[in-house]
Amino acid sequence: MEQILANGVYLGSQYAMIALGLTLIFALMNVLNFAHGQMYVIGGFVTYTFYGHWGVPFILALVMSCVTLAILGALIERYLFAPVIKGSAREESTMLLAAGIAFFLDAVILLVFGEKQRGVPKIVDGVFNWDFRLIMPYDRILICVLAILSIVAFIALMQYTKTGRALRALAQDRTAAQLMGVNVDRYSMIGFALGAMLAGLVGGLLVTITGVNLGMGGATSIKAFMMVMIGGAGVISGAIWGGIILGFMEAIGLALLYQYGDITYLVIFVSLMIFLAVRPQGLMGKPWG
Amino acid sequence: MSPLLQVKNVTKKYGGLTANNAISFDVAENEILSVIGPNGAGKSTLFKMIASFTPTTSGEVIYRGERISNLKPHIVARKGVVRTFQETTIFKSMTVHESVVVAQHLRAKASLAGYFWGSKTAKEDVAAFGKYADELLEFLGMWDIRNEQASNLPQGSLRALGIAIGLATDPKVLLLDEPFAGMNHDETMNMVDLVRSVRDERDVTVMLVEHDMPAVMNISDRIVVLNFGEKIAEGTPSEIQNNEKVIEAYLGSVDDEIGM
Amino acid sequence: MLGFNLKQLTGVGIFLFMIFIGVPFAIGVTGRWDFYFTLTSVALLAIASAGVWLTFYIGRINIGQGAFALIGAYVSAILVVKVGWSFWISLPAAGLFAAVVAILIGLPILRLRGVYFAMITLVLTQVVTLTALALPITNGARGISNIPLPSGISLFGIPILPDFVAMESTKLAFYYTACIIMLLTYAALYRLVNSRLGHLCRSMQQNEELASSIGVNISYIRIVIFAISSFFGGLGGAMFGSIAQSVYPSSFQVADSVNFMLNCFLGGLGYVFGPMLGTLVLYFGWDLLFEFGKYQMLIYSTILIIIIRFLPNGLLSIRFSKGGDK
Amino acid sequence: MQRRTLMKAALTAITMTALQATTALAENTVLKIGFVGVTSGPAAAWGISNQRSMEARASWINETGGYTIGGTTYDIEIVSFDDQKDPKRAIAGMEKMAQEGIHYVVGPNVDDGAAAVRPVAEANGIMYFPYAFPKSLYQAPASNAVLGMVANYQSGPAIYKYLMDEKGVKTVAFIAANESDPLSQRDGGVEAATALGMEVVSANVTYQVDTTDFTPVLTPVMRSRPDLLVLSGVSPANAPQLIRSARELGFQGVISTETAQDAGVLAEGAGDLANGFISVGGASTPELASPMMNEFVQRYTDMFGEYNDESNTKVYALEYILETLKADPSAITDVDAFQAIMDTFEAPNPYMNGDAKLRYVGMSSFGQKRQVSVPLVVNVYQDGEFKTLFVAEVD
Repeated sequence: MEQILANGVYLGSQYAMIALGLTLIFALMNVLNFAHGQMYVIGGFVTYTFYGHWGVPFILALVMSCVTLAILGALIERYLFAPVIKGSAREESTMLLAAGIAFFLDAVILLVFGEKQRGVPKIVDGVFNWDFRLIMPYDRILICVLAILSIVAFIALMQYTKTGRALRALAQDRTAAQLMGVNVDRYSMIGFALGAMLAGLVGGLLVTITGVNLGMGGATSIKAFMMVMIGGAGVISGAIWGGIILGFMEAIGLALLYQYGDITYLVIFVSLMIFLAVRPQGLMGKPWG
Repeated sequence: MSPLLQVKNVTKKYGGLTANNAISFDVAENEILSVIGPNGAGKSTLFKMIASFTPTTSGEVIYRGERISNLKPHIVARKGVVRTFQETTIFKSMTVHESVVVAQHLRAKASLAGYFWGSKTAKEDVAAFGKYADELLEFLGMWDIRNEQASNLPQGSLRALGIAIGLATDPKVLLLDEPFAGMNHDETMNMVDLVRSVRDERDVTVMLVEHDMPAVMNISDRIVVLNFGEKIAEGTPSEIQNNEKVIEAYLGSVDDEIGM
Repeated sequence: MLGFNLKQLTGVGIFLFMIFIGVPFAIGVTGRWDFYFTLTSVALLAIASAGVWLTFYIGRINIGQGAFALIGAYVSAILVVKVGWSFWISLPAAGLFAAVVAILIGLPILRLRGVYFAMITLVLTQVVTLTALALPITNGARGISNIPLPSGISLFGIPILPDFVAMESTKLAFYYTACIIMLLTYAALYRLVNSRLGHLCRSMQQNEELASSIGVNISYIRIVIFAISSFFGGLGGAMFGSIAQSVYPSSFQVADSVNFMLNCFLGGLGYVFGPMLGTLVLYFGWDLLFEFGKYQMLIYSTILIIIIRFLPNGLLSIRFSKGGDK
Repeated sequence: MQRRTLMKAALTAITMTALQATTALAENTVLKIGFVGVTSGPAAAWGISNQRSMEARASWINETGGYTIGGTTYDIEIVSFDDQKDPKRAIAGMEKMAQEGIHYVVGPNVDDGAAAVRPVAEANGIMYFPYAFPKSLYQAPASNAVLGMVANYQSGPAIYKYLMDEKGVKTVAFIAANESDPLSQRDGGVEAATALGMEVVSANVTYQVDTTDFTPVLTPVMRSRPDLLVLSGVSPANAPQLIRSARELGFQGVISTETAQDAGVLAEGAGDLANGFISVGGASTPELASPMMNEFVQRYTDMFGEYNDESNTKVYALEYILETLKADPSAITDVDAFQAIMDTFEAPNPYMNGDAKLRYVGMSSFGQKRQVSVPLVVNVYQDGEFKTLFVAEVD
């Protein structure tokens, strides 16, 4: 039981972080960013290159991941999403762009970082073992704490800074924000960069535990979508809840249904579908996102 | 003669909030009845319940002796009670003529498969729809803009388009949601004439929700006044103008209205 | 005639000539026999994409077509291998089964809109893949292989449908079959879009509330459209199973569902023939870039991004600045 | 208008380049060998190690003057097709090979692709060497597929037997990704272990390929306290994480797999925790590698910057094709001749020390010789490299 709880908290915190970036971008621009997972992978590879390969201190490598992704996100928003959103008749068209970017980043990752699974030296050694009732390696605990701190920092940023307030205004009502004097174009770019940066940050954090390979991108995006839908699209607290819920669903599902092996995820997916059918806007979403 | 439509003790609660509390009134055939009240009085919710866009918490709406509340909107529309919306609710990328043709769905005699295969009835339907749309647009004075895309229309024409779409369904009762909002005096007077001619020439009973008091007083046969979800008055325009409760309600809410 | 004008008839004529005579001729001259399969694939994927396009037409983003293609492939394979039906009968059966599944699943999920519907259909694709892995009738992880080629059907001794087993090369036969089914699909789609049902779909796409206030039974039409869409998906999937002579849980997966959707976007959501063109460009384009080796993906995605950057409303928006489907 | 012209120009340029890229290399006649496999996306590692080992070998041959078959010297050209792990694409790839006049193809890498290309390969006279294990691919009436490596139902029993005899292993648990290939391999492994008299204590636990945390997955497996944990069909990406999670959960027993792994990946992903991990490899461990193998590794590293130990098992298919063609030059265009000589073909194995032979096997598994005989080298990981545990033969 303790183990399931701990696994749930650990999975939930990392999932929540992945979902946060995605939901932020969705809230601001109504873009379902298919390339979010690829951004996460790039974050992992950047940290790998700096920390694992060149021996730069971990924290510095993590910062490099954030910076790289923030720049990448800003460029993508400025030169691709913004003009496409302006020019398209139906805003869903951005999905094609997002998918194209996902393919592109996949290709770049393969060419630059190669096809192999990469891992970095452990940042902390040792395993916390409470009488085999609760086993958790110290590096996982550390990453979990860092993830929770990042989430708290992000919420604080959104609540108490000028940028955060502008972003929230933008997410709530684009036109109204414009009327209130928010520079919509600029803050869209900042928001997108921030969302991409979150992906880079969580990629950099998790590379210390799971390693990184180019195949993780697509799968990560899909998981992030599910969390966002559970919580309600475009709602910050929803993303956090979605992450925690999916984390616990996995932890509990795997613990209870292990003897049925193949169907654990089937059960998770089907219950997700039933949940959404009953509550079409997720836990805390506005109807129709 | 029994009334055409009866609202009986209709109540709507959202969680702990009561939007409408035990509202009752009758609508006679061929009258123009307005529902007025300060902001948040529950007018729109009442309309939604009459058109079955939202279920009632308790109470019922009776039309020609049949309960029409808590059904599906398309079923209520089929019975002849049709609701129009405020100006943003239109078919944006259709032309005026196309919108009115589509809106004649209820007049269709052929089945969907019939349309697909192009049966004889379907062809007759299509011809009839086009003809009726022409006639209707002529009647509403919209002939000149029949080929405009709806999203390009000015506000006044959008309102007329909304009514055209509603009329195309051959309604017996037409529920108009703020038909005069945002119009200047001349536009409003044109619209008043239009609504009246709809009633006079097409035998349609009209219910409307409106803020514009002069227009309401001008157009209505009778008026129902809501405040905080309760019905506080009902009567002819002159009765309502002299009703203490109504004056109080409106005076009390003046601050709010300005505050908006 | 049939409400087509001369220009449209000429266009259709040229198109028919191109795919039934022009392409085989060009392949014969250039000797690029491998294009038969690629173009067959394009035709089959275009059928499934047509279904996705149709759900777009009622304002729903459908990332679940892979699920219905997989269902179709399995139904046809099971009917042929385990029950012994002729492939030609299993083909419509596969489509119908997919449609029935769509009705059952559609009832609860079609109430969802926007990204929520997109998401739930994406999850549906995974659910069907996982179900195929877990069920005994689908042979689980081992898939169904060694599916026989379509056998002939004759009525009163007159062959109606050819026997693929007896053929020297099935390439041309599959190509023609796929093209004919594709043409029927798009003819039906065109007809549907331009009939009253299509107009009702458009009214729903633009405003569901208003549509229901004019008496349109929106939930019924949603179900009908979703079923037709999935029927197309089932058809395409079943044909593929027959060409590959095998079906695995991974035969159609999330990537396929996403691609079906991208085909529609690329071609243009406003044009009936958009998904066909989109499929051609996306699928055939990949094959054409084969020579670039490890840069294939990079170039492919770059071109994709450039197209969407400058033609956000799809490829067909070049030619028809408005209303190409009318 | 301007936009359209621009696009047209760009498309023309691309098409032109595409057409030119096929022009030939050198003065020798060119012999094209195909590769159809996955070299992009999540499973890229499988196909890329495959493709690179072929390209490294081909450029080596060409550099040293070409390969002589029946008096003609050929330059070897590897024609690769990325099937994106999609069976539909794999068929297109095989069609492309037929188009290029290629009769010998390595790949596809996965079960569904290998099954899907069979009709095309058989119709066009292509012998193909998949890295997929379903027996139906190699049993009659299937005729054109040759298993390019040791199947898990062959290596599994050998490993389990060794561990029973040497390490006293009695109970075994299996864990597999929830995908066709790993699940099939798990089922094969369970069957083999049961046949050997081992007790299978857990075999139902699976994980999604996108799993990032294996602790919850492994916890119930660990509770069954097996002596041996088999990672069925594990991908090189998941192996280190699984090993790490199992060890961190306190697992003391042996961990093994029947797929090839890369030492570098294990070292980065699991470090010392991977010590003692048993996997199947080619012949690049120092004890076995011939000078030619060492040179191959060197050339591969020079060409692509980094070696991948998975390639050890993947160097053989090309060598088999060329050696068999040498044995009967008419087979270059005639697949029937190839199939005929497969029964008797034998040549020395250049990659391994000792008198190992290249020959076709598979009688006991498939009833016909449709498998290359590569030495079944079972490795154990120790401090960043593989050591040979034992070597066996497949019949």
